[in-house]
Amino acid sequence: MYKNALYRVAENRPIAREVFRMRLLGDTRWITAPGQFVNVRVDGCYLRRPISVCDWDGGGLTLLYRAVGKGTRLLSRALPGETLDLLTGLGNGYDPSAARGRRTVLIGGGVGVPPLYGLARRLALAGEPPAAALGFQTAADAFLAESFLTLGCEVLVATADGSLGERGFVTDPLSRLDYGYYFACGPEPMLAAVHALGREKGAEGQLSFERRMGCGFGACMSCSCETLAGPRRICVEGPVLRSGEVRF
Amino acid sequence: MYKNALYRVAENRPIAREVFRMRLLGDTRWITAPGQFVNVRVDGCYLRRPISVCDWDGGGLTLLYRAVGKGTRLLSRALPGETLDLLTGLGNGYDPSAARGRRTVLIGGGVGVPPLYGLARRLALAGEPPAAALGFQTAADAFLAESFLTLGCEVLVATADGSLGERGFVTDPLSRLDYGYYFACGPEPMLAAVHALGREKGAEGQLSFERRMGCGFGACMSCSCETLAGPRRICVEGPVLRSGEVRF
Amino acid sequence: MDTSVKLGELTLRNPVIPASGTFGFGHEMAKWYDLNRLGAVALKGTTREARFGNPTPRVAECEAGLLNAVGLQNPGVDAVVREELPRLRAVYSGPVIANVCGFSAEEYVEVARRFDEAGADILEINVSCPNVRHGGLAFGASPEAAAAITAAVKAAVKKPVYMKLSPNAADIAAVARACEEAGADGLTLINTLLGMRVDPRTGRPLVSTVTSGFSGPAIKPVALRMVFEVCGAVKIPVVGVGGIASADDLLEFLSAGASAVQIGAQNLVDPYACLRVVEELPKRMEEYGIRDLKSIIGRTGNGQ
Amino acid sequence: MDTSVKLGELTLRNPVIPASGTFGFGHEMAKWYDLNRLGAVALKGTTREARFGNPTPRVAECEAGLLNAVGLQNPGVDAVVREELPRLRAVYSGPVIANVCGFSAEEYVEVARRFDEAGADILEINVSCPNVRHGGLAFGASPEAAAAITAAVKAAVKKPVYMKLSPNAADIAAVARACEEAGADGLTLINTLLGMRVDPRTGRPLVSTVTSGFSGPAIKPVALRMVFEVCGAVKIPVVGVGGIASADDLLEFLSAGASAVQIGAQNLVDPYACLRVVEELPKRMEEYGIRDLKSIIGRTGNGQ
Ligand SMILES: Cc1cc2nc3c(=O)[nH]c(=O)nc-3n(C[C@H](O)[C@H](O)[C@H](O)COP(=O)(O)OP(=O)(O)OC[C@H]3O[C@@H](n4cnc5c(N)ncnc54)[C@H](O)[C@@H]3O)c2cc1C
Ligand SMILES: Cc1cc2nc3c(=O)[nH]c(=O)nc-3n(C[C@H](O)[C@H](O)[C@H](O)COP(=O)(O)OP(=O)(O)OC[C@H]3O[C@@H](n4cnc5c(N)ncnc54)[C@H](O)[C@@H]3O)c2cc1C
Ligand SMILES: Cc1cc2nc3c(=O)[nH]c(=O)nc-3n(C[C@H](O)[C@H](O)[C@H](O)COP(=O)(O)O)c2cc1C
Ligand SMILES: Cc1cc2nc3c(=O)[nH]c(=O)nc-3n(C[C@H](O)[C@H](O)[C@H](O)COP(=O)(O)O)c2cc1C
Ligand code: FES
Ligand code: FES
Repeated sequence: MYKNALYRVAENRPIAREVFRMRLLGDTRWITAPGQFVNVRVDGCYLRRPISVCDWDGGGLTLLYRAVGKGTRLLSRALPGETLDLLTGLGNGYDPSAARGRRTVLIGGGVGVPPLYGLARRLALAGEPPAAALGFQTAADAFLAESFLTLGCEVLVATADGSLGERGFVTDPLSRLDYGYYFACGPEPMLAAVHALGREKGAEGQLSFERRMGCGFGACMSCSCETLAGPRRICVEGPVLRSGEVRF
Repeated sequence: MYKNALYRVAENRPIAREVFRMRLLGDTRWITAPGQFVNVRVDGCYLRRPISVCDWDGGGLTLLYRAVGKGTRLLSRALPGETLDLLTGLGNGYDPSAARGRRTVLIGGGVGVPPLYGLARRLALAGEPPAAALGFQTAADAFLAESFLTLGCEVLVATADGSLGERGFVTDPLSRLDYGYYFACGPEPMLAAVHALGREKGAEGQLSFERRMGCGFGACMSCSCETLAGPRRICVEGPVLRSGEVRF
Repeated sequence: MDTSVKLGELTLRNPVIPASGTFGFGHEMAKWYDLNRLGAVALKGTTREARFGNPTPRVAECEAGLLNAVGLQNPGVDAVVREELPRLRAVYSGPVIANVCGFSAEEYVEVARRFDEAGADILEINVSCPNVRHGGLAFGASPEAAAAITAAVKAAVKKPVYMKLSPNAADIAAVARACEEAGADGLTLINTLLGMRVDPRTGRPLVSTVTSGFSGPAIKPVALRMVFEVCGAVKIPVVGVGGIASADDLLEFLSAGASAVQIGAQNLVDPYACLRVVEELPKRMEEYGIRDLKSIIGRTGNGQ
Repeated sequence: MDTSVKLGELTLRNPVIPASGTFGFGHEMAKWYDLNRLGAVALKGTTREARFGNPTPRVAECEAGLLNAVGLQNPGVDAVVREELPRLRAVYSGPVIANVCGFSAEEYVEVARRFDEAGADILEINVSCPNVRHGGLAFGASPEAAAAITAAVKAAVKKPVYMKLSPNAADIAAVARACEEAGADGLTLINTLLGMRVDPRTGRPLVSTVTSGFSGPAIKPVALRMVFEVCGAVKIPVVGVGGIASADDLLEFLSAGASAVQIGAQNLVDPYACLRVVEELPKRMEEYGIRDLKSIIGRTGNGQ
């Protein structure tokens, strides 16, 4: 089910270059799975902005977002105490049960990393901390790596310029890792590479996609994606698709 | 000359039914005459909103406005500490010198009263407190009457329902008053009646008009008014017109 | 306070209808509120065969609106009648407006006939979709083509036929008159305006189809003017669409002559948009001293 | 960083021009800033005789824009040439675009000739004013009528002739081609869209003329689409107008093919609007890696 409610900004500050962590207080009952997203009304923008839930608890939720354009830049100026209008409970989210019993890795690129954190925390709580392979452009863009370590994850980092972790793409360290299941989120070329690598390794997984959205809740068909199983709305039947159904 | 600057809201609260007093701090150098107006940017409205300067000093200015529609209602929610974007120094304003030596009355109706206050204070300072005839719908709508008294003005009040002062129009008490010059501001039917009465009495005066405005500074010709002396832009050659040139 | 209005024989409890393409096939929106609060529900445009529509990105944000080039994605009329309609009927018992699309006169007729049989209450014939080639808009651009589709559909169905007109036609009043003469029971207008945006950094179009359909509050003055013009030119009921987001907007359209309104883009940014207008409406009517909504239809004047 | 652009033989230091009717006759705006910072200045539409224009109210606010029905208020070409132009020349030495209006071909020719002699740099022929009866729009609505005015004016003047086109024409690209064939040196588009608003309380029109001209950021996607279409249809330079309020907006229009832009409504709400864009432009160019503005003109593609 979906929810439209107001949330109070408790924190909103930079944690990496142009990347902000926002803690919002309010009703989280409708958030049911890591990898779901919220759709944020930004004063001065007509459309809402979709942002993954990085993590949530009974009192509120955390978003990590990069200020890239008009909407996210405006968002980055929200002050603690202000309220934001959100739609929550959007999207299918990851299904952690599918990984059970298999060596699992979370694969994130850039602002694809945040939703994997909520997933990692749940897997760790269940006593199965996954490995985490994180890719960034450069050290200044990197975030959350330490948090994954704290959860007990094995963490592999790659940056395009080698300024943090290994130099190269996230698939470079990943190719040397042994895993049977993966959860991925990041730019589409990364997802394609991850998908190809998974095939090589005989690993299945779940991949989270982005599409420009009209509504975020299934009303407009703006976010459709062709899959082997037919058209899927990224905002309802996604953003997470199974590796067996995606088409690149 | 005109000025575009930011002003800090120091006070913004109701002083009569739906009527608010707003005190703004900032540069007032460009305000040169009572009866001039400012054009206020209101977040959420495309056009600015013209409001007369009620009074001003070196540190800031006061606006009195009625919350009638979208823009003024939004304005009434501005909190102390917020900043507003204003154009100041707009319009010609009243020319107090023209009244010199003549028994003078200020005639205001509803939210036409505010600009007359700044004028009254200046006339009083010059040792010539004018009479003030003020008209309102009902007692709950009335404001500023005491302030005129404090300046030493003789104050005549009329309300449509007789709940304050005399019952009737402002022209009722006015018709019994003896005056040689007047300054008026209010709804157009009131101005027409005041103008007619002035003629009867052989009094000259200055009348301040309203027109829906595009810009407020002479660029668009939205606010034109036909006068005996040809077309006048209410925002530049007005809002104050001489009784000798107006046409009803 | 009477908020009911009439579209021909059909009485709507209120004049608020979600517009085609912005409310899915309706049933999914029941997650947000009880659809029976609405005057009617218009379905996503439906073609004979299933269509994926255009490549993404299919939307781009604009000042007070958006561009869309969904391109009539739908599962085809069979699936709609078999799966979507019953799901809607399970949660909603009010009037249903089927949005009929096609790439030929035969397709319009066939899709309309399927909905006619399946129990739709109004057949809204979309001859105005700007987002598909060789279809939609081509039929709505000229009075002759629109009249031909109208006559063909009318001959094949029993339910009222509303022609949905395009603001991109040369003379929308002429198209409207032609539809009326060809037997249309009513008109819906406007569909989206043709618009475009490019990325200022790269110069590339922001929507895959380069140009696409523009709607939202930004287009309201254009839509209102066209509704006013068309209401002055025809006698059949007109459903006004374009940028409506509040009860005040609705009252503008009814004043200009519309018998009911549809709300499109605003549903996307506020899933409660239609419900809000339904709830605001009696308050505004009370404030403005309007007892019966029907009494203000066309009060602005008589066109031109 | 080179922000200069060319309109035929004329070089502008930057492509930013205040649009006709939103900047008076220019000189008064010198109170706000040095007009020599602008690429050019377009004057208020001028007719042969003085005109008061339409009754007030002449404006109404809309979402992200406004309606206007000023109706070509101006003191007549004699007074403009005698009084307004010299006042502008006293504070501004850049290119001046005279906006020529008329109610007959002869009037257009006469007003254009007066400005030609008086030293205007471009004669912008406004065949697209929606706010006067029997004038303006009537000449811009059909390719034939627009071509006839173009040819008549061209035969009478030496300065470059830019035809200002209406978005309310049936086919703006056809009008554009007709003007090009008739000898126009360039085109300006778009003028205002026909729009309307009514008071939701009373149902009465908010502007005295009932329908009026709609402009501002709300119309940008429509203007950009038309500029793109027209640039794909003609070879002469196109000046893009409609909803521009930022350097990013400007870059969208240049990408779509415009050689320069005009800023209209935004001047009314922000007297510094043009100056802001002039100052923002080199910053955006640096950020986007654009060295020479001329190099991005038309980079989106070639129309249609
Ligand atoms: C399901 C989902 C989850 C997301 N999670 C996150 C996250 O956790 N952190 C984060 O930083 N970003 C996330 N994004 C991307 C984020 O939505 C965009 O960065 C944001 O919308 C950009 O808005 P803007 O106004 O700053 O940019 P602009 O470019 O000005 O936006 C213009 C329009 O394009 C859309 N848009 C722009 N970029 C994207 C994009 N990458 N994906 C979808 N729409 C886009 C905007 O929403 C807006 O409608 C997510 C996107 C999706 C679809
Ligand atoms: C020179 C001048 C001085 C003014 N001084 C004062 C004052 O001191 N105190 C005060 O309360 N009011 C004053 N007004 C009136 C004030 O401008 C309007 O009440 C206000 O613009 C209404 O805006 P709104 O958004 O609340 O109403 P809406 O009706 O929603 O406004 C819609 C549009 O109409 C315009 N408009 C509405 N009413 C008027 C009006 N009466 N005059 C001009 N434009 C209007 C608005 O500016 C806006 O563009 C003055 C008007 C002018 C022209
Ligand atoms: C995302 C989207 C999809 C649309 N799909 C359809 C459609 O399938 N059939 C149709 O007739 N109109 C369609 N429209 C047009 C709307 O029904 C409506 O006519 C138009 O958007 C103007 O109204 P608005 O300004 O309230 O959005 C669509 C509009 C949008 C925004
Ligand atoms: C108040 C006003 C007056 C205008 N007067 C004229 C005019 O005299 N001549 C003309 O060609 N266009 C006139 N226009 C149209 C503008 O020049 C411009 O083409 C149109 O407003 C679109 O640009 P914008 O969206 O930036 O306003 C006027 C526009 C406005 C808002
Ligand atoms: S964004 Fe509207 S259906 Fe997905
Ligand atoms: S409001 Fe623009 S000239 Fe007066």
